Amino acid sequence: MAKLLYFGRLSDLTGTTVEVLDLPDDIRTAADLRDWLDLRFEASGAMKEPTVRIAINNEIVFDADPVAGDDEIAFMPPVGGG
Amino acid sequence: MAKLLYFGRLSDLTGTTVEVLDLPDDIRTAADLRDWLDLRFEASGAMKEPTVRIAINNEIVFDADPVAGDDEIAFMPPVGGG
Amino acid sequence: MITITDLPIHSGDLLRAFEAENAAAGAIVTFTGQVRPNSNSGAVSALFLQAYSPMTETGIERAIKTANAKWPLTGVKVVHRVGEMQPGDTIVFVAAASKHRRAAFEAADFLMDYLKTEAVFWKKETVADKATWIEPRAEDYQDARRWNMEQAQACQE
Amino acid sequence: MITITDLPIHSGDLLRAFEAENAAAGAIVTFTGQVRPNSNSGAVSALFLQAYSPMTETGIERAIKTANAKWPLTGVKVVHRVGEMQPGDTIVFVAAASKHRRAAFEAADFLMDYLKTEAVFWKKETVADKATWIEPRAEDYQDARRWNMEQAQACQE
Repeated sequence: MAKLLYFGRLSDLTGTTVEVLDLPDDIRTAADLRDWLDLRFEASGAMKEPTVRIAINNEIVFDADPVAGDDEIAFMPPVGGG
Repeated sequence: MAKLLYFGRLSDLTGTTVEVLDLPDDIRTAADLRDWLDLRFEASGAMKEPTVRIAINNEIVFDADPVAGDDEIAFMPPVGGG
Repeated sequence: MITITDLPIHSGDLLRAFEAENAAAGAIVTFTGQVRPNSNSGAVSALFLQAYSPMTETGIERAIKTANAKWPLTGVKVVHRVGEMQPGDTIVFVAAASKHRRAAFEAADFLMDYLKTEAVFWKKETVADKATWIEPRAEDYQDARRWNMEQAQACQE
Repeated sequence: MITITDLPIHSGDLLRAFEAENAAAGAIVTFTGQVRPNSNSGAVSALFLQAYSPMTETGIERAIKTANAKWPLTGVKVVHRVGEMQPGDTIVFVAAASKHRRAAFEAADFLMDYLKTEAVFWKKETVADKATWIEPRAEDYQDARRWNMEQAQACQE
């Protein structure tokens, strides 16, 4: 099971901050996951914005990087504290 | 009577931080006072250094400015706190 | 060195402790960030801060490491609040100690720029019962660029 | 706003009070200067600070006025110690509050440069039983020139 985390404004869009699920077999890369989730949440491209970074197991990854079925995958809109 | 104040390193030279005295009649300006005190304390020019500023009654003055017999006159080497 | 907490931050107590730890430093600079009662859209009733541990902590650790490489510091402290806050509450406290006052000022300033634009936090502001997620302003990114953050980021990779 | 005192300075308490007075500011920067245990000439056993009232106070007041004209500040506090001090003792505490963090940083930095090079104080340092009067370093004057202090001085006249 993969653990998906949606931070900031993305949690409003997905209606949750975290979900645990089995990823479809045809999802191999971070880009595949963006496409699939964008459709699934009817996000009109919000999951595919370049300013939304993806972290897999606490490391920022590129869109071409692979995702595995037991990863913790975070969708991170622009960050900033203080 | 004039009140003379010697700050910082000048108090080591004069041996006091303050003295009250009658100024000689021929002292008309801040420059005259510098010359007189430099001789009086054998200060070898220390009272005449341009970095030593003079304040009369709490205002910085120029060497050509007048001094009066009842002024409070401070000799101020370079300042700095913090 | 780094604390992420959902409890109130007391800067005065933190400064006293930091001074005791850095009594020989000479120069200490602190920054306190508070929830402002007003934003561009009106009176703020609440601010919510979200972090993602341990990414938030490791990112701040790297920024402190960068600061230590850039300036001769004797100590650094970063305390950041998460969760629900009200106007006037302290969001962040940063302290930097150095023998040199310029180094202490610049390191605190640098760390704040990092926290504003790079640290892994998300902020939601409530104005008139309407909650909005706030992302860094152009001004924040501009401030951060003064330090050549690309280089700082490169160090993080 | 300005305190010249021969009693110990407690920065933590001062910061807590300043924050309470400036709870709506958003950004607060403080600087604490401490007596360093070492100078170029060796281990420091004591530092003596001398002021000349009211020139010292009026000079600092003018510097605060200049800071208020340069930056949008909601509050400023300057506490400076005089008399005998030991290593680790706090010599000076400066706080600046603003809606904008850059303004708070720059105002605190500016006030420290003023205090180091223009404020009416004299410092005597004791190293191995030898007391020496300390005057500002070239570095201090250089820091101060960043703010175009000539202009600040002109404002004071």
